[in-house]
Amino acid sequence: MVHVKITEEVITAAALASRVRSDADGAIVSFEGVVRDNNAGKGVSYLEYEAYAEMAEREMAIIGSEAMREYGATNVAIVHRVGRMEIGEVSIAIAVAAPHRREAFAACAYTIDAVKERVPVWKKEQYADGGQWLGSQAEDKGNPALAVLSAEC
Amino acid sequence: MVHVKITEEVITAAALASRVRSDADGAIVSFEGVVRDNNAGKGVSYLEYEAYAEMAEREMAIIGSEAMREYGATNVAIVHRVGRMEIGEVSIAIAVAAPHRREAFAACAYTIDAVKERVPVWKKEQYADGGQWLGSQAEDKGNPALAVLSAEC
Amino acid sequence: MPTKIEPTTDTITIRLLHFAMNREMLGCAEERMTLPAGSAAADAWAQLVARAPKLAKGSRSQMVAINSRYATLDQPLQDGDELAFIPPVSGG
Amino acid sequence: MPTKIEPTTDTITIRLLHFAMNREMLGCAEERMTLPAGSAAADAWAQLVARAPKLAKGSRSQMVAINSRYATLDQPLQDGDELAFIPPVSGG
Repeated sequence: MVHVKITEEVITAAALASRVRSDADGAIVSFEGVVRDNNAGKGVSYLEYEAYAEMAEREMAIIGSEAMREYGATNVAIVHRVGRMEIGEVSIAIAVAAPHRREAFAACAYTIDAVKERVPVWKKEQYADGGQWLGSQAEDKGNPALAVLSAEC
Repeated sequence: MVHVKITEEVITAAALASRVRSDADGAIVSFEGVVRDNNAGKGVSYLEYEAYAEMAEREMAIIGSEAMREYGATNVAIVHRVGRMEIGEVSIAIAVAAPHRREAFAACAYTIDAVKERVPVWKKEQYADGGQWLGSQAEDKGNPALAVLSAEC
Repeated sequence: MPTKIEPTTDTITIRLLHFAMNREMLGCAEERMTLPAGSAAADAWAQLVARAPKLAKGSRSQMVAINSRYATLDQPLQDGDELAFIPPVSGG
Repeated sequence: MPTKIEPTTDTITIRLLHFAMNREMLGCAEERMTLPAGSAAADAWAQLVARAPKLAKGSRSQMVAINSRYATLDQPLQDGDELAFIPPVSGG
């Protein structure tokens, strides 16, 4: 079973743990991504997250299925919060159950890695002196065809 | 900071997550060991855990310090429950906070591995037809000197 | 500005969603766009860049989603499709 | 049965804790044991095995703890020490 959700409500991994466990599971591994007070040393006041909700839920469901099929998880739950979040608030919570701990750790680590790589969610860091979308400084890696196109405009 | 406890009360990782987080942390990874309904296919009715409590707490504190020093965790909490536990109940809960997720995952996995290896806690599986202490079937790996000694008796 | 294309049987109308920095540069989260039949995501992007030249800087790092699924730039669009350009993601 | 040693200045008395299968085989969780001064954990183990021969099977897999710390078999015991033999652990 995969449970996914994009929500504006407060989230916790605790609320997911009971959802994922079955009687054959011996291990539950949870991940919470939390708003930090700095990024590479620069002070952060708060964050704003935005999502393409429908697609994000679809992608998270695919990732959860992969975690089950490829890493042996029994069940996976992934919830991502959107909107404004203060320091210490949880932006993403993941819980994974599996018969044994190695599978649960591997599946949970895979899940957060895959979410960060391809789920359409964006984070804007707010500083004392302004804000910035993260990822906007990412190295080019995308669509060369678009670069050509835009050069024509 | 390391928080450790051996307790007869119900435990959850959720109760530990807020203890370990600091404002510079972006990741909390939690582990819950849960009583399974089988071991290698043999049906388990319930478990009984026993601990050398004082020493177990001391060893867990050492392990937590190692997780901080060697894996970059900010704070670690480890609680182990003792007594009778039913299927689905949590026998051990660990929460680890760190600035980034890779440190948190590595430190949490290290912690449960080390606990299983050297914290003086014992588990007795109860089946429909009796009980058995786990580890009693473990391969010899300990003190050859004792073997010689006992051969003399 | 590109010539406005009137809807006919030779055109398609799609729904475009804009997110994050794209949304801010374009000044809206959602719009309809009419394109010649047979147009692909690349054609829609060209129109957006013409309107908001600052988008061009991010051209090479956009991904494309059609109807909530990752897609390719050259996949022909159908009338009624939901198209979104996905700037580098930063969730988690 | 080993000869009972009367406490004198040439003896030490330790507290012995028994856990899990050891506890079940010995029939108690805790006892005091008096040993000649200079005795080590190995000497206490020999006494326990003499009393409960079934313990012998696990001899090679016991660890030793003195005053809640892992120790070696040959470390001399002091009067008042708390000694525990640690059968293979299975926590978590």
